[in-house]
Amino acid sequence: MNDTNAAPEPAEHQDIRQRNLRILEALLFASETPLGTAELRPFVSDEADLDLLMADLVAQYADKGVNLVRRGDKWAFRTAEDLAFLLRREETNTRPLSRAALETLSIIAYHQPVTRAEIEEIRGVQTGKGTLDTLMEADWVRMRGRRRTPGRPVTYGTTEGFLDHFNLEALSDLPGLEELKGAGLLSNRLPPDMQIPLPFDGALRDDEDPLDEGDFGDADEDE
Amino acid sequence: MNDTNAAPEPAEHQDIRQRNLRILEALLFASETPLGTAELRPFVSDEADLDLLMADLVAQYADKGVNLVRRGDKWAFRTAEDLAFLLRREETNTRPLSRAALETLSIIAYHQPVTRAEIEEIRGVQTGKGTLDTLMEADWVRMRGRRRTPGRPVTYGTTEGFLDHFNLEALSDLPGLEELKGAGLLSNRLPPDMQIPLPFDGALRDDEDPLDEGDFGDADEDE
Amino acid sequence: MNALDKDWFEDPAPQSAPDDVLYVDVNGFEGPLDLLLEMARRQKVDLAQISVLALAEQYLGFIEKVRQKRIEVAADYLVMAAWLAYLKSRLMVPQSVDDDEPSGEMMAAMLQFRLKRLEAMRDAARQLMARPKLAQQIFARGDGEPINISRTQIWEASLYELLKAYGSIRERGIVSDYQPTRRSVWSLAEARAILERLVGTSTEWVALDGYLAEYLATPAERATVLASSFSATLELVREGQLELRQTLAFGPLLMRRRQSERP
Repeated sequence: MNDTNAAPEPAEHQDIRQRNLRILEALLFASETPLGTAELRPFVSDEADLDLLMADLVAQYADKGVNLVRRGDKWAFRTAEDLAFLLRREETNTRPLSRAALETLSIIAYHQPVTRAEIEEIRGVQTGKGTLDTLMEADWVRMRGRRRTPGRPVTYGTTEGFLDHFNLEALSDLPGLEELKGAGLLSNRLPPDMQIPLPFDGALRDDEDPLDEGDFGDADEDE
Repeated sequence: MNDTNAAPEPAEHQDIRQRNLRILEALLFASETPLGTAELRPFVSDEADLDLLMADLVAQYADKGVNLVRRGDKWAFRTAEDLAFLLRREETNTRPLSRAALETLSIIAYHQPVTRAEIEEIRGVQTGKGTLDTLMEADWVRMRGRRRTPGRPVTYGTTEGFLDHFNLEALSDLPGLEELKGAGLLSNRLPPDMQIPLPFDGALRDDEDPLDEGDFGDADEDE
Repeated sequence: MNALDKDWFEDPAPQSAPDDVLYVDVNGFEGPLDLLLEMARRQKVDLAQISVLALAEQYLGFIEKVRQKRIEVAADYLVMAAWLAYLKSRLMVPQSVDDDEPSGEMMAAMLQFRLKRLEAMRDAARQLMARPKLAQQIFARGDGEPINISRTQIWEASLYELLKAYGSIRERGIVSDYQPTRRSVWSLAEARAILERLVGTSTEWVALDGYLAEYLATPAERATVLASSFSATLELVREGQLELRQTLAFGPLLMRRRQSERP
C-alpha cells in the first residue's frame, strides 16, 4: 500500500462511489415501496458494496428531516420521528367529490334557490340522501328556506364556503353560456332556446318562507 | 461586539436554523406536489428567512440524486435530471396529445396571457371543442381572467402543473424563448413597431379583468 | 391522428411526395396556414426567402383543383383563398399614390411572419415534448407520506370539474340525433363569423366583397353571400368593430378592424 501509487485510485473510486450513492438516493426516493438489495443491485456498479453504500446513505441522512430507515430487509425514506407532528395535523382525507355530488352542487350553484325535486328533474335521477348531506357537511350548500308551494319543500343555495373554495368573488363570477361553450364545456350544438339561469343568493325571495324551527338537523326528512 | 459574549448567540441561532431546515426538508420530502410559502411558513420559526433557508437547502441537495427544484413560486424534491436515463419509465396509459393540443399548449405557454381568438389567429384554424378542455383537464392550462377589450374574452395561461410536468423552474426556462423573442415571433404583429411581450403567468395584467361579472350579461345577449 | 402524432416527433423533413398527395390529403392538414407552411417547405428554402407570390398562386391553384373535383373543404381554406387572391392582385398591380390600402409587400410580409410564427410554435412544442417529463424521466416522491389523524373529511373539487359537470348535465337532456340540413342561404351569423375571421385582428384596409363571393359560394349562392356579408358588415360597423369606406359609387368596399384609441 503505497500512498503515491494509491492516490489516483481513491479519487476515481470516490467518483464512482458518489455516483452510486446518487443513484440509490433517487431510486429510493421515487419508489412507491421500500426497496431491497435485489431491486437496487442492478443499478449500481458491479463491484460496489451495497451494504456499505447503504450504511453511508443512512449516516448521511441521520440528522436530516428525513431519514433512511430499514423495513425488514428493505430501505425507505421516512420523515424523522421527532418531526412526525408535522404530518399529524388534520386528516386531510381528501377525496374527490362524487360525480353525483358534483352535478348536484353545480345545479344548486346555477339554479339556486332550488328544491330537491327541481334538482332531480334537471339531473333526471333521484338524488341520494347522502349527496346533499355531503355538500352541507362540506359547507358548500345550505338550506335557504321553504318554497311557498304545496308541501313547502326546502330550497337550497350555496354558502360563502362555496365561493371561498372555488375562488369566486361572487356567484356572478360563474361563467355564462358563451364561456362554457368557449371552454369546450358545452357543445355548440345546443338548442337555441337553451338558457343558463342567473343564480341568486340574496335574502329570501318572494316565494320563499324562512326555515321552520325544526328544520335544523333533519335535512333529509322534509320530503 | 465581543467574541466571548457573542459566542453562545450564533450557536443557538445555528440550532434554530438547523431545526428549520429539517422541518422544511421533512415537509417537502413528504409531499408529492410542490409546496409554497403558504404551506411552509407556519412550521418554521417566526423570524426565519424562508428564502434564505430554501437557498441553503437547494445548495445542500444540488449534488445529490434528489434535487430541490423551484416550480414557479413553489418548491419540490425531484430526482436529478441527469439520472433520467436510469429511471426512465415507459409512458403507460398516458394518451399522447393530439397535434392540435400540443400546438395550442405551446402557443399558450409562449404567448400567455392569450385569448382563444389569438390562438386561432396563430394556428390559422379554429380550436376544436375538446382541445382546451383536454389541456385544462391535464392541469396544464387555466383560465386566467378576461381581456379588457370588446367581448371581454377569457385569457388563458399555464399552471404550476405545467411547469412541474415539463421540468421548468419558471416560464423564463421555456426552450428557445430568447431566440423567439429576438425574432419577434412572440408578438401579434410584424415586429418593428411593437415591443415584444414575454409570456407572463403572474397576477392579472393591466388589460385583464378577473374572471367575473358580465358573464351572465354576455350569455343572455347571445341567447 | 396516430400518424400525425408520430409525424409530430420526427424531424419535419420536407416530404418529397408528388403534388397529387396534397389533393388527397386535405383532411390531414390543420387548416389553411398548415397547408401553406407545407407548400412553403416544398420551396425548399428558408421561410424568409420564399416567394409569396408563387406560394399564393400554388395555393389558389390547389383550391381551384379541389373545387373542380368537387371535394369539400372547410370554409377556412376558402377564406384564405380569398385573401390570397387579393394579395396577389395587390402584388401585381402597381400601387397608386393616394392608395392607403396595405401594399402587397406589407401583406406578403405579414403572411411570411405568420408562417414563421406557426413554424416556431411547432418547433417550441417539439422542444417542450423533448424535455424530461415528470413521472417519465423525473420523479416525485414515490411513497409520499400523507398527513393524517384528525378527522375532517376534505372534499376535493375544482371549479373546472364543477363547470364540466354542469355542462354535461345540461347536455344530457338534449336529443342529439338531428340531421344537419344543407344550407342554401347564408345566415347573418355565418357571414359575420367568416367576416370576423377574414378581417382578423388586422388593422389594415381589406377589400373583399368580390373575392368573398367568388371563393366562398357557388354561383347560385352569390346573391345571398353578398347580401348577408354586406348586412353583417353594417352590423359590425354599428357595433363599432369595423370601419367601412367606399371611395366611389360601386367601387370596392374596404373594411378594417376599428382602431381603438390610436392616434
